[in-house]
Amino acid sequence: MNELGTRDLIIQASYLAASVLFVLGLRSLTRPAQARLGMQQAALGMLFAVIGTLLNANILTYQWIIIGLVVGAIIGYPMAMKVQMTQMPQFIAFSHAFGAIAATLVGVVEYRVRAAGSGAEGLTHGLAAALGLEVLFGALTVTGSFMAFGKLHELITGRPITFKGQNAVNLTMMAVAFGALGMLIYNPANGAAFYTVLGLAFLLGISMVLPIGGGDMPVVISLLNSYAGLAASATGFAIGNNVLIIAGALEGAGGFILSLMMSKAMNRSFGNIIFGAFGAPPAASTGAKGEAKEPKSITPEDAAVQLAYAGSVVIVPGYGMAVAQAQHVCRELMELIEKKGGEVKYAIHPVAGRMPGHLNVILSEAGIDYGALLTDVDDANRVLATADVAIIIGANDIVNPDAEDDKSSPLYGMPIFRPWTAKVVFVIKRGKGTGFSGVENPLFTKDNTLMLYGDAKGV
Amino acid sequence: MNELGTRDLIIQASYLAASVLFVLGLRSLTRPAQARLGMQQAALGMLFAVIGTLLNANILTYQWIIIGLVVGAIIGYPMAMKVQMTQMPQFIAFSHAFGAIAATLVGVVEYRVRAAGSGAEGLTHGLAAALGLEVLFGALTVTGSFMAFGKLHELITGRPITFKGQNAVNLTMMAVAFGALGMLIYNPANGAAFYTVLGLAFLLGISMVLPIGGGDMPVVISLLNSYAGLAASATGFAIGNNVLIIAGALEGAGGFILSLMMSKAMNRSFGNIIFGAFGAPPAASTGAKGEAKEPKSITPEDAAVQLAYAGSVVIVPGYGMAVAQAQHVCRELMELIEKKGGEVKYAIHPVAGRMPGHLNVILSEAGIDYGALLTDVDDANRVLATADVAIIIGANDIVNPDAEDDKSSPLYGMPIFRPWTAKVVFVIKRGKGTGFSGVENPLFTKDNTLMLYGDAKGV
Amino acid sequence: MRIAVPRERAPRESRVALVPESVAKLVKSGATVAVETDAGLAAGFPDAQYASAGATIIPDTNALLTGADLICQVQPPSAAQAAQLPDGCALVSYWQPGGTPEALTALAGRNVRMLALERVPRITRAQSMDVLSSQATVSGYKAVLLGASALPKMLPMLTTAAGTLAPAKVFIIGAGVAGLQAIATARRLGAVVSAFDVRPAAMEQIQSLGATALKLELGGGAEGTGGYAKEQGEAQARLTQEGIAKHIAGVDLVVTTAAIPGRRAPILITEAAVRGMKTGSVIVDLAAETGGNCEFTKAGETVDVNGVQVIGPLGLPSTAAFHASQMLSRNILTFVTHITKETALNIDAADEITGAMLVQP
Amino acid sequence: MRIAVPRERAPRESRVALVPESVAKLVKSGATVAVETDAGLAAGFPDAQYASAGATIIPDTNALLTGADLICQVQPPSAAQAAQLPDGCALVSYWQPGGTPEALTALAGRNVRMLALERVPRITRAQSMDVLSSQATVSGYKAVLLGASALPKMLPMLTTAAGTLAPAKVFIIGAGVAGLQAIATARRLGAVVSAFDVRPAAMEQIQSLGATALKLELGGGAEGTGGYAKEQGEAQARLTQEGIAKHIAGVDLVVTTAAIPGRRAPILITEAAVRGMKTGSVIVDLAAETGGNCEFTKAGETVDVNGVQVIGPLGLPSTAAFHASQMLSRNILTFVTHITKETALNIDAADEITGAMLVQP
Amino acid sequence: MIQIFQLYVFILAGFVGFIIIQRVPPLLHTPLMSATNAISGISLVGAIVAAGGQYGKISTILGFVAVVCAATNVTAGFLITDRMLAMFKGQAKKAEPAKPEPAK
Amino acid sequence: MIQIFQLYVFILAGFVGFIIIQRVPPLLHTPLMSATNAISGISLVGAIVAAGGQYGKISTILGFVAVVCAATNVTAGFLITDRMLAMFKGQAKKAEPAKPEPAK
Ligand SMILES: NC(=O)c1ccc[n+]([C@@H]2O[C@H](COP(=O)([O-])OP(=O)(O)OC[C@H]3O[C@@H](n4cnc5c(N)ncnc54)[C@H](OP(=O)(O)O)[C@@H]3O)[C@@H](O)[C@H]2O)c1
Ligand SMILES: NC(=O)c1ccc[n+]([C@@H]2O[C@H](COP(=O)([O-])OP(=O)(O)OC[C@H]3O[C@@H](n4cnc5c(N)ncnc54)[C@H](OP(=O)(O)O)[C@@H]3O)[C@@H](O)[C@H]2O)c1
Ligand SMILES: NC(=O)c1ccc[n+]([C@@H]2O[C@H](COP(=O)([O-])OP(=O)(O)OC[C@H]3O[C@@H](n4cnc5c(N)ncnc54)[C@H](O)[C@@H]3O)[C@@H](O)[C@H]2O)c1
Ligand SMILES: NC(=O)c1ccc[n+]([C@@H]2O[C@H](COP(=O)([O-])OP(=O)(O)OC[C@H]3O[C@@H](n4cnc5c(N)ncnc54)[C@H](O)[C@@H]3O)[C@@H](O)[C@H]2O)c1
Repeated sequence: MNELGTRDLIIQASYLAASVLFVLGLRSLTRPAQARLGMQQAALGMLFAVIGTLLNANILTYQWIIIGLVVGAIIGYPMAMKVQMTQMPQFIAFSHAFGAIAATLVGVVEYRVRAAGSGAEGLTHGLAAALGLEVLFGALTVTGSFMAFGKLHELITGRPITFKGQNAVNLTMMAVAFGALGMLIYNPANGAAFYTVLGLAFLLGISMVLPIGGGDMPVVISLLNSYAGLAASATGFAIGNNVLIIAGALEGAGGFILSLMMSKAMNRSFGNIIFGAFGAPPAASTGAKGEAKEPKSITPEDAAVQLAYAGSVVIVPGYGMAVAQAQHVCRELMELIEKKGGEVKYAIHPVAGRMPGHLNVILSEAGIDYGALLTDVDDANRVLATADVAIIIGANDIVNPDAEDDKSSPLYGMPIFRPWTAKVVFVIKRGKGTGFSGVENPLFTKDNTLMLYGDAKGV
Repeated sequence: MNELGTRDLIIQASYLAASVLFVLGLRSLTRPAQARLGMQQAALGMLFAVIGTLLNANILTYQWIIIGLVVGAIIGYPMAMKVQMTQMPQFIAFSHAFGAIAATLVGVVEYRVRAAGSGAEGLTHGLAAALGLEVLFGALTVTGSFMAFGKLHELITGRPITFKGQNAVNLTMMAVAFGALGMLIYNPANGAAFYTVLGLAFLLGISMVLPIGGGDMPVVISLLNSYAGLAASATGFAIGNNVLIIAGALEGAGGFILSLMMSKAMNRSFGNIIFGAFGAPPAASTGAKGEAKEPKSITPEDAAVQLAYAGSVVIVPGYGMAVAQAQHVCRELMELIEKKGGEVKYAIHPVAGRMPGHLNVILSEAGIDYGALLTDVDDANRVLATADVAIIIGANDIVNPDAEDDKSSPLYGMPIFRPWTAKVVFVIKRGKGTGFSGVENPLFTKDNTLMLYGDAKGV
Repeated sequence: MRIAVPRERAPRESRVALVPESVAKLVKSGATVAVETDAGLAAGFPDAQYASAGATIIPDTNALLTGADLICQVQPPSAAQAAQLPDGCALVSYWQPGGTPEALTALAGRNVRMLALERVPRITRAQSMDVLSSQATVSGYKAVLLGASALPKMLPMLTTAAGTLAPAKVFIIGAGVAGLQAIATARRLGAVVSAFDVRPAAMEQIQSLGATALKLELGGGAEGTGGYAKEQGEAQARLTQEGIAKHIAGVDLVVTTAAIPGRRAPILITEAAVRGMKTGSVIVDLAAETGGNCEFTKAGETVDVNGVQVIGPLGLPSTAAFHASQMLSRNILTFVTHITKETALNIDAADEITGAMLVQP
Repeated sequence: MRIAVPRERAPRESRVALVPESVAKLVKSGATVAVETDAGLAAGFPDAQYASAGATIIPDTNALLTGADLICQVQPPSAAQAAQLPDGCALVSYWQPGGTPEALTALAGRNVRMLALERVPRITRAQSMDVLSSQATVSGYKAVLLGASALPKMLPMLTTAAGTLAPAKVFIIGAGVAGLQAIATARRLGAVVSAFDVRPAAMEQIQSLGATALKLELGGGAEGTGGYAKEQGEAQARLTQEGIAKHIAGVDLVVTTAAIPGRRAPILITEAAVRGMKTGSVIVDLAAETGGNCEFTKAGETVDVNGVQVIGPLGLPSTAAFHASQMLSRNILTFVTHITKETALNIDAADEITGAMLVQP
Repeated sequence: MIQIFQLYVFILAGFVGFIIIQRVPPLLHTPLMSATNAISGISLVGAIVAAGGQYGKISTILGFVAVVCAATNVTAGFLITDRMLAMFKGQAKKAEPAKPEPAK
Repeated sequence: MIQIFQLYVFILAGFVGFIIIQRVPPLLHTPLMSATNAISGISLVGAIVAAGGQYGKISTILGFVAVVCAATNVTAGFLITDRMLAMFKGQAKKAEPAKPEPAK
């Protein structure tokens, strides 16, 4: 057993601690309640990793390192604190580009050093492969991230930019890049091959993101995350650092699966987003701000998670709920929410449904207590104003703001519920159909309204 | 980069493949539909591992190995194929003891070889630690597994065997064992310490399992699994074999968490099972056959999973369902089963509940279709005879076989449902209360009946 | 064995002792069944159905009874009918209410064994012969319909463009078979239902139907044998009355079903209690037959007390004669099967069930 | 502004035009309200409640009407009453059924503007004044209770020791407001409900209450304006009748509510159809007032056709006078508010709602 | 260095085991128990090395016994697991575990 | 040998990432994106080595830039993540995700 020096032991221990903290931190994200603490642990892990590295015997001068760290912190801090919540995605992309620059630069430095033979070891085939992959993924991420940032921040148009033969060009570039990589591995000393990989990777990053619409950017960012992870892992292989390998692998796998999950949540195929971004731009999606005033839609899963954390919920059932005979499902929903400590009320509008008392009948069929009903429009509106979530199930006319706002509407003058005063509004209906009165409902395009299309049974 | 020989490469590749296959195999167990295929992959992984090992350059003679493999297979095959499903747990324990013997013996051989200096390397402190831990966990598992087998197979009484000062004795033995381990690490050549560890571990295995009741054996087996895994990992450290480390770690962590989950599922605290097994024996549990004719209980989760795979389900509701007002929950259950393609019928007994038509009222409140009701006792019994699962919810007298079998029973002569003709019967009730007539129900102790205690709302 | 089913002659009685379905079963088991013309008509079973079930339809009562071993009917025999019966036959019907000592003497004179349906013991085995339960089911259901029809309110809550209608409050006294069915029916109609019974076990039963159980502090249980209630002590009774009076001041519809076997029904709603109720409230007293649970109850009549209607219905099961007959007939069929042995009558006074039902002079 | 509420004098009318709650609101808004003695009694609103709501109770009709700007009542005025009204006042009440040309002349003679409640246009804004909807709600509910009471069966399915009772089959014709409420009520009681309407939109509405919609192949929709049905063609009508006849042969209770505004109700159940029904079945014809949907219907009577009862109820809302009045009063209150401007009457014939309601001679 | 890497491998593999096993549904707990038991037959690898190493008679005998035991464990373990899982086979078509929020 | 071990570490860590991320609820996808971004700042480790190694001027400059960039990434990444997660804080008390089969 080759015993290690104390210093090495400390370094390795802090690397190990960092790795474990990273894993735990990511794991904490599976439970919203512990996520924040977990990520603070991950940050601590980062600190361990940095300290461990600083102890590295190979480091001869700390001056530039310290200055670099301070400068980085000074740039990063205001960037993180000032950005608005709605701009999060683009700033993640932005910050990400920085990380990728670092990875790429490290690759370049390492290659230079090793090629010059001044490092501890010379350039083996394996090392060349690692470094080549590092700059490939790193550089691709740099330009890709900047592009994503530009699209989201509307520096570049959010619409997909496509031209004829785009795919052919991309494929050729990719082929050439991989060819150069192959040459590099075959002959590690082949500097031209190395820089070809680097340059092409920069171009690839741009050309890959160009044809993808602004709405799909979160998927792209995730994918770039994954690439950055692979770059980090490659660095780890190159400099023999486990923390890099582990963090990189976590990110690589995680980013990839996350982008798959996100595209699934947007009801789009992953391949479609990445490769098939020709033709019409996607209608609307999480991060998109492009199209004006289309109703925002949401998936049942997302809604379910948001409901799980809602304290007070008001359900506004309408004729559609009766048609779907969704009263029992609705009761289940109520029980789920109540189990989590939330409170559920039903706001029954005087003319909901198609006969007087229609919804009373329907809800009493589901055994819902009279006590949970709000039958007075004013009462209901008071409760709605303080509710976390309002769920409109198959109702339309009775929540149409035009009844208050638009004198020319046939609904004008009817007392209505004001669900939009709740923090979030979910509207569950089959499609874009109108209600009994046949008029459009501006509620559906309000900012805090999320549409959940489907039969009313579907939550 | 120190390039490896082709043979080594093959060995390492097969080890890597084995590791990945193990992980994938275990992962497949999270999805019942793929579990079998996954475990066949894991078996393939084992094959890879063995082949990889056989290629090992250090192996000089294959004769004994081949014979050993053949003999092992000959012993193992009939053992696995003949054992009845109900005896699974004890045979897992039994087979497990064999694995542990192997691990222990390997530890002993390795120690002997290294101590004699005839191996590739001498005995370092680390190696001593690894080998010490290996035999500690290995030997503990050997005797522990045999004890568990004995208890389950009723060679030893299933009841906890306790004596005064048991804890003190155990703790002392443990302390001595660890002391010896410490000495061994301090002085790797200390053969006496090594064998002390070995011997005490054997004793500890016995004394640990003695005070635990037959019903809790599955938890113990899982825990022993975990120990065996640690032993394997230790072996891996000792002989520098990754597959051993990975498989061992998987098992070690998995077995531990599984034993925690199982004790949670049995509504007992883990600590309670392992340390506090004094006083009354546990009432009943999955694998236990100890206590004669105690009803078998089951957790809602287990029941839920079994239901998820049932094709035809008959629910027999009784007065208890009305008391618990569980009709809506019951409807949800029905919908869940139907979504999976199962079929649900309700068997309404003429005198179920406390008034004529009581259950009709209750079920119609939940909006259950008249078409799903079986109101004729004979019809219902025909359907029950071919059903996969019968769920008795808060009913008692109407499913009491005494009404048919026992002339002296006050129920004798009443037509009853025969749920026990279904493949499995779940009985949901709050406890061991009797029904209206106040008589005991022998149904509850039938072999295919599983009790699910709790308020009827609890599935 | 020859079984005769006469047409019921009592006023307000529309049921029939055996429906065609049961007749068919008896015929299949080897009995001969004779049915008087139009015996089932009032209950919705025309003669044609009996004929196709295998019964002989006989217009003449005398011809019907001649040679009968067993006579099944609903109402107890009058002295006159009793005297007409064939010697040594057996008669299955209700005995109370309505059976007179004269009729009993007449029966004895003809050597007729009288088996009283209402005396089926309340043991598990005899549940399928229990006419009290089966008919009380109908009564409980109909009582609520009667009350709901008489009430100037609707039972369910309705939110309409013309305001929200509060659900009606319904209170059921006595949670026996009829009371529980009344609870269920009122609940179905959307009313807010509460109920009261002296038996502690009834509490849970009331809740098992989704109603709230009214709890009065009285002290001491009241469950007798066989599920019947026993009479309350003086003080307890007063406390009960007061508790009920307080509760029904806010109630719209009261259905009372409290009975103690073999005695006058307990007075649970006093004059003062009725006067304390809102105008327009309704009381349906199912105990009218045995004196009523309300001081104002007049059997067969509706009394208006300051705008509160007190309804004392009689013969409710006959108002749903079809289903009532169907269940009654099933009960009688099971009992007849119980007292037949290889197609012959076999009345065993030592049998737990038969013995309890024999009416001894 | 002075509002007068006379006591209703028509037979079978127990409703009142304004209930104390509405009176209180009117008083609060600045009006003076005079209520005739015992005007609300039949509906369950004693004078004391009106008094505490701020109304003056006036025993004398003349005194009541003197100086009234607005008179609110339920039934249309007789010619005699019309002649009694103060000059230039306005009257809010039903006009049809019951309004006569003589009365109209008399009203014109006194310069009284007659506002007919049943003419509220069926537009979204006027929903809270729509008395047809609010009263039809009561009728639909009561019709089922009436039918269920008359039926010799119980509506729900019951599994009992005395056999399983099959649930009754109920069929509703016309799925308007009353029809839908009837569907809901029958469903609540546990019946198996089917329904039919000529309007295609009604299909979905029927299903939205958990009932099955009867589909007849007729061709062509039948929705008129304002949600009312238009009359069917000859051939269509025959096909409908035949389809219904076939369906009701297996039905226990039929409730018909089909109406076409301003015309005699369509005959949907022919003589043959009734004769094809089972003994003991019941038909409740809510269209009795306008001639009935069944050939046998006699308004206000129950006809027995071979054991099938055909009930032609009149004035059903009055049988739930409390809730019916409450909704009616809300409708009237909203309308009164609509035609008042700063405490003064402001009847604007050009207004979409008011204009439609004015009865011109 | 090797030991460090071994430690990493051990910890990461432990993590994997931990996370995976946590998600196994209770229905499969018994098969899982059996499966981990089967995998614990991996000591066969050690046993083979011991038996084939020719480190002397005793070692070889012990190694041989170890091989027999471990092989028994592997064979029996995998076969039992397979038998258990075969019981789910017929039902496997219906696939996919329960989802909390049905979307019909 | 080292490379083999690195490969093991890489594969196992990938597994861990895969399994963990799969279970992150959609609600936390955006924070997760941010979190992986923050962790990708791990290239800081490489950057430090490069910057501190004194492999020549150009290398040092490139290394310095790399340190700045990576430090920016780390700082911004973790802070943004933290800010996002802080929004869930108020609700955190109600904790625990949905269970399919309630047992009340
Ligand atoms: N209460 C009464 O007495 C009465 C009587 C007559 C008329 N009305 C009128 O009816 C209206 C009532 O308002 P409301 O809000 O209850 O209903 P509504 O305005 O008619 O809206 C119903 C909505 O439900 C959706 N829907 C239909 N079937 C569905 C299903 N199976 N699953 C999910 N969504 C479904 C429809 O949109 P999609 O097609 O996009 O799914 C539609 O927009 C008012 O205009 C009122 O004036 C009331
Ligand atoms: N239908 C009628 O007309 C009528 C009338 C009167 C009497 N009866 C008699 O009533 C009996 C009916 O049989 P049955 O099988 O329906 O009922 P039962 O035999 O009375 O059994 C009910 C069972 O439900 C359990 N239970 C009670 N509350 C519960 C809750 N909240 N959650 C879960 N379980 C609960 C009780 O066991 P735990 O305490 O262990 O939970 C009890 O064993 C027959 O004996 C019949 O003769 C019927
Ligand atoms: N075991 C069996 O087979 C069987 C068969 C039928 C009925 N039963 C049971 O017998 C019980 C009574 O049946 P029933 O309906 O024929 O009884 P019943 O008609 O004699 O009495 C009706 C109810 O009135 C109640 N009551 C009596 N005095 C009262 C008072 N002062 N205040 C309030 N309530 C009072 C009784 O407790 C009873 O619940 C029921 O619980 C029923 O379930 C059992
Ligand atoms: N928009 C609004 O504000 C508003 C207000 C009230 C009612 N409505 C709607 O108006 C519609 C009718 O209301 P109503 O109940 O007062 O109508 P109604 O009383 O005039 O008629 C009752 C029903 O009978 C049906 N009918 C007519 N002829 C028929 C035939 N030959 N066969 C079968 N059915 C026939 C009609 O379609 C209608 O559904 C309802 O759908 C109601 O929802 C709308």
